[in-house]
Amino acid sequence: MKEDGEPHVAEPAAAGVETMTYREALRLAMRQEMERDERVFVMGEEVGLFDGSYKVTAGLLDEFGPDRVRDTPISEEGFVGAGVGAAMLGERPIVEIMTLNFLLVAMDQVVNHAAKIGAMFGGEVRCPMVIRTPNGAGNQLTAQHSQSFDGWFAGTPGLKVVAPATPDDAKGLLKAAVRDEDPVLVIENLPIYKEKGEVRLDPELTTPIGLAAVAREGADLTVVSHSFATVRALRVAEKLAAERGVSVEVVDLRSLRPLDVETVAASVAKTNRVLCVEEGWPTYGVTAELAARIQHACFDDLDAPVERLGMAEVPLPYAKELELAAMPTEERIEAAVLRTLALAG
Amino acid sequence: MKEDGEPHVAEPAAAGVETMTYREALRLAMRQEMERDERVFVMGEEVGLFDGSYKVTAGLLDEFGPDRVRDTPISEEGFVGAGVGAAMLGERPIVEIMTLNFLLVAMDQVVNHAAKIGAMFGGEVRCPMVIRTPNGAGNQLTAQHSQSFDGWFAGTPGLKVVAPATPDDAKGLLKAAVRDEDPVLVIENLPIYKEKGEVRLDPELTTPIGLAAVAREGADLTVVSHSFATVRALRVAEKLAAERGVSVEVVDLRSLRPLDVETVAASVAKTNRVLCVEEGWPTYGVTAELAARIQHACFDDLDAPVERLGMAEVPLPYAKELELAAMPTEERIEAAVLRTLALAG
Amino acid sequence: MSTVAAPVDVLPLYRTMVLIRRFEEEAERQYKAARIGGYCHLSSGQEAATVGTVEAMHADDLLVTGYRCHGFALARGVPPEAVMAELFGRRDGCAHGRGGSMHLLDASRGYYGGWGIVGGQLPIATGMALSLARREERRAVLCELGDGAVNMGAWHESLNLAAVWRLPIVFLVVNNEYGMGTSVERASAEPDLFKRAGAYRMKGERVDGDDLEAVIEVAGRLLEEARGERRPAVLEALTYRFRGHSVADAGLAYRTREEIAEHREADPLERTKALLRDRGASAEEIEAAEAAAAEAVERATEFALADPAPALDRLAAGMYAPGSASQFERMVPGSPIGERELVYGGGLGE
Amino acid sequence: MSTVAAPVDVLPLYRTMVLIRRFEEEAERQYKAARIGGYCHLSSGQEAATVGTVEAMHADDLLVTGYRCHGFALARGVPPEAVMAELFGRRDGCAHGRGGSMHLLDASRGYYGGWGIVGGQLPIATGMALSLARREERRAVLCELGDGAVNMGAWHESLNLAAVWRLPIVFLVVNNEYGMGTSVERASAEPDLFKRAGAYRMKGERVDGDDLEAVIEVAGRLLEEARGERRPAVLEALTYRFRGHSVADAGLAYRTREEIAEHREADPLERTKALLRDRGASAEEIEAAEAAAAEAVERATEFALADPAPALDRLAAGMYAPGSASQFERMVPGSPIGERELVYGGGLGE
Ligand SMILES: Cc1ncc(C[n+]2csc(CCOP(=O)(O)OP(=O)(O)O)c2C)c(N)n1
Ligand SMILES: Cc1ncc(C[n+]2csc(CCOP(=O)(O)OP(=O)(O)O)c2C)c(N)n1
Ligand SMILES: [Mg+2]
Ligand SMILES: [Mg+2]
Repeated sequence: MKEDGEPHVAEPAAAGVETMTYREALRLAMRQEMERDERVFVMGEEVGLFDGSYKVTAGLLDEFGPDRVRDTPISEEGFVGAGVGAAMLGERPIVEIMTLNFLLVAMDQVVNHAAKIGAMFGGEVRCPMVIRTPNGAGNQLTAQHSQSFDGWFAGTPGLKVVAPATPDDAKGLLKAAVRDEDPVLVIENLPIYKEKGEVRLDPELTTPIGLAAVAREGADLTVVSHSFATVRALRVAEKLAAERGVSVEVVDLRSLRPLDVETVAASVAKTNRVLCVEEGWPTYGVTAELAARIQHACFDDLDAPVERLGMAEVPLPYAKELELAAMPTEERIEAAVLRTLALAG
Repeated sequence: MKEDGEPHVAEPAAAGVETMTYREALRLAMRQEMERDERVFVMGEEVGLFDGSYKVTAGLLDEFGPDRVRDTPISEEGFVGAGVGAAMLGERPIVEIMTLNFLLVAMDQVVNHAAKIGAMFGGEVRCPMVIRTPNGAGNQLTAQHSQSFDGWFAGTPGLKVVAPATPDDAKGLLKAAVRDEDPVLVIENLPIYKEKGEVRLDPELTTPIGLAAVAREGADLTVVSHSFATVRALRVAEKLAAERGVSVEVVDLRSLRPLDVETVAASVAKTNRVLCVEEGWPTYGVTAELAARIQHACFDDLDAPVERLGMAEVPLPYAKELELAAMPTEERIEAAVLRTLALAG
Repeated sequence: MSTVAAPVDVLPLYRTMVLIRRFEEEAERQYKAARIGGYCHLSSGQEAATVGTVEAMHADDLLVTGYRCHGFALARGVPPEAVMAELFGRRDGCAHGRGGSMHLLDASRGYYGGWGIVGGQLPIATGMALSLARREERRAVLCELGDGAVNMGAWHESLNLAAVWRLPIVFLVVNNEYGMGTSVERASAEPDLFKRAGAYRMKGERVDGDDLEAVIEVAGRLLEEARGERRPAVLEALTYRFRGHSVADAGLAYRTREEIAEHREADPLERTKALLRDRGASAEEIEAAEAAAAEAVERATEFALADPAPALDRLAAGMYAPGSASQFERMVPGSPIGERELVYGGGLGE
Repeated sequence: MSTVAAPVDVLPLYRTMVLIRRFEEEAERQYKAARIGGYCHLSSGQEAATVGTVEAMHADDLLVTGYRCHGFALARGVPPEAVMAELFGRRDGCAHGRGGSMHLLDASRGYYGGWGIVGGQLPIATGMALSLARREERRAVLCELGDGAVNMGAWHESLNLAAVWRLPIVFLVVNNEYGMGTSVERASAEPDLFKRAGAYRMKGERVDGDDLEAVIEVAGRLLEEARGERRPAVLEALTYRFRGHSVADAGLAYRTREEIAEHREADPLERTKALLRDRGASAEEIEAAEAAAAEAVERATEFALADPAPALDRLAAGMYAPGSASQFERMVPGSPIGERELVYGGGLGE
């Protein structure tokens, strides 16, 4: 069903298909791109000797050596900027930030430098770099380590932002990001790393940037989400179909900038009801832009207001019970779906 | 008419009223608060000997001395964090950041520290600090110096964010921010500093945080805006009233977190048409949240989709003609108002 | 607490060191039993540096640390019950279950956390020193950080501010040889970290962090210079982390078992015990101290087990100061699903 | 360009120094005539440091600077026409009118900007040096910054990375005594800025930035060590900014007229002219050089005046790489008013 949303994607090639985790799919994408292109190198804290703090880069140091899998001091502003400079000279750096929370110390290099280069210098130079980092919460990592600032970057002209939900798109979008001539932020997610799925191995397959996917077809209501929220939404959709015969369509955004409003609007035009879900805080978040776009593009199609669900708007507390209460869990998504349907009469 | 939106505000007191610039009103607020409270001090680049790079703090060094009007090295992360630490011990620092663009290098201290303190430490300590900084564009300052990230901070639980549009509110909200027990970001604006208006001098008058104002009453359409966009909107409203008999109501948000959705919704329920305007990029911006709230709160009241207007989504170019084309000028706001009305009928 | 001059009474300090070791062994057990979650960073091997520097503080000095802070909290006198309850995420934890292992604090003892962003605590501690200076108080701030944190921009900006403004603060660099899996040599172009103080005309000293008395002496001297002469300083304490970076890290990918064994040979607990013997402490006294520490840990666990979880209807408590609820009243319409119940009804501004 | 060994031919360098002085005098006139907008930072008084360091670069070395960059662009050989047109915001400016005074560049001459965030260019220049090192090329990066920028965290992180990775880069600190209105002494705890290199075991040297030959000698030596031995370094050039911080600043609130007059006495242009005379240059030769510079500025202004403004229908040009337009096609529905015309129809991805 995934194919529905992505006409431009080539068919699975001879290379075949393999089931692997999201983490392994990212690693496969990096290995393939590094083999394909000398200019590609990975840089970040603990990506080498330590095998990556979340093990995404495990084994790459042995395979490609310390020049292409470069451990850095704890200096995000410094090495993100170093990625920008290397990219301006034509390299293809993949900079890993341990978690999105730490990108705050490098915000100036991303927003005020990487994003500005193309336009500010009149198109004379480009910045083809990739920044990979996980967002998300759920392991009691507390207020400073449980955030998702996805919308801040998606709201920055000059950047491209993708946030894959499946292992196949993790591979496809990371590869597309590496091959893109512009700075691309690849937002991963902590709990999603262990998720498994079929991955098309063909080293030439990429997932196009700017194209959403209808991850599940449905008739009664559309859930729009990205990254781990899509994984949750699909589970809820299955459960509601089985237990209540409710038919939920799930649109997986995959890219946040460019944002594929067309696919979202087409789905809402069909279901007339929509719930937007994100892992982060919804107010002034990704779902705010979704609601703004949907109410405009689907003004005459909506049977009910666009609803939003995300992390409760508090710095995430440590206590397990409190954290769980604040997260957009499957239970809360299910309740929100039913409420959105009820609202519709 | 301004009073309409703000029942809680005390009546102008004996102290009387004086016409002054927005810049002078901010200075008056700081002087009054520093006289009132020993714990209040101002800190930032060039706030003292240089009289402030935009002259907001002019004269305060002579009046209060170098300990309370403290020049800093160029180290935003350092002195914003220093403000956080001082506030945790009960001081009332007012930290000036030369322009909002430079807050990016201190993002981690604002978002991951100041905003977290109350909740993360279980309410055992607080962070009563103020950060003052202008956003905005329009003087050919180019891509790195012409930004408005208002929504990023307004989307951060733990922070409060205000953005006054008039000299009286500049005084009233800055004073409210200084007296507030939580971290408050006061977003000013470069072109607005020279705007003049009547200011109620009473040192005890403050503008409540979280309360919008109906800056102009109207019947045909509501424009929702904040900061300099409100100044532009009011001019357009007068022009349209005079030239075309179009009656535009202008809701000045004044606070972005808390966001006074009630006042906005009440206006839209009356006019049934709304245009949201901001100085920054609208996609994933402040107007996205406004549209999301309005389509929900006023689902049955809207005769047309919520419209948005802001800075064209490009890193702002230097050339005067290009910059002008990209800004939400009065011409563009006027056209957007007419378009929103047309759409409705 | 002792001033620099006074002779060190080692026995109670030894008891605190043992308390920290036993407390963290228990914390690891409870983590494996899933009663503690999140990141949990142990400081086994670093007890002398921890206890010695805190011992050198005055009662009214201020303490700010990173996330490897169990030992600092205990050394500063935070009740083991409150610390263990915090690790368990319970109501009576020192942060009421909202901070966890990385965000311990106790304002009543001048301990202002417990911070999780590497280097993030430095500007904040500097601002606290600025406040002390503005009030012309004869107090100092002790700000702990790791060897890996010295490469963050926040280190540079904070030290320059502290020096150019002459603030009463001592930056304690706990050099345990690694930042996660990265050795000091791989991370710092100047691996003699204390020498970096020179870039700010600041005094920098290095001490054997496993030598309790030496730590107390130099920390006491630097803190006194900070209090009396507003002379900020850097103190580098050389020590070693016996365990992995956190309980999730075996700690073997980047160092050899031999290296770890070698350091365990010189366990600061053993060194301090030997010191006690030289000072004529009896086996009974030493055993009594060890038993007291063990009992304190037991009591702490019992307390944490019995302590209730934070009230679920108070999710938003603490986020904003009392009185803020009324500011947020008008924000409710059209809000995302759940905000009404969880945030606006969750103790916001109370 | 000359290597370190070769004797310096001062006349063309003098001409370039005069060109910079006259060019910026003209820029100020045009600013007052409202043909130039935004921030406009002049470097009068700093010409020897500018021309000398650029002279020491090889043709294939790379240059990165802050926003006070007119002189560096001209010294690197960017045509005055392209620089003046950029200041005017015209189509044929070196950044096609999109960058302005602060964001000059010319990739064909290895000049990669022209950056406006204090310290922001340092990590980027460091990354360029990393790229040169990865490709094992015998080239170096010269990264200019001001005395005020040395207190930014980016300085610290960049120098540490350059040193720990042994990158071919020279950080040129143009110490003109002030960062806006703040003197070096008020901003830096170690006012001998070159000494800060020591915190990274990096070589740091200081030179009289108004002594053209001395600047060329030391810059040449440090750049050669960077190229040949991958030895990064800090070079502090002592000079003085005659004018205010920008044309909007009178530059008198924080310094005395006497101080300025004193420095004008030692104008590097006069010093270099004297040097020329000692070297036997004739009055005619010197006048010819000055006349050539003046003519070049005239031609630049004429060119800029005649150059058209950038096409209004190309607002989004350059923001994204060619081919990106198709990625954004599906983003159009429901977009804010004006996006269709200005952005999606404004050359996006072309
Ligand atoms: C800005 C930032 N980057 C990365 C991290 C992830 N991180 C947590 S601890 C750590 C290592 C710190 O090492 P060190 O300073 O030596 O302290 P130690 O853990 O040895 O006590 C890292 C990289 C973080 N918390 N903050
Ligand atoms: C991060 C940041 N903070 C503040 C500013 C505003 N600002 C522009 S130039 C300047 C002074 C820089 O002084 P210095 O580094 O000595 O360079 P100079 O102007 O003397 O050439 C400041 C504070 C900025 N551009 N970026
Ligand atoms: Mg360490
Ligand atoms: Mg300077």
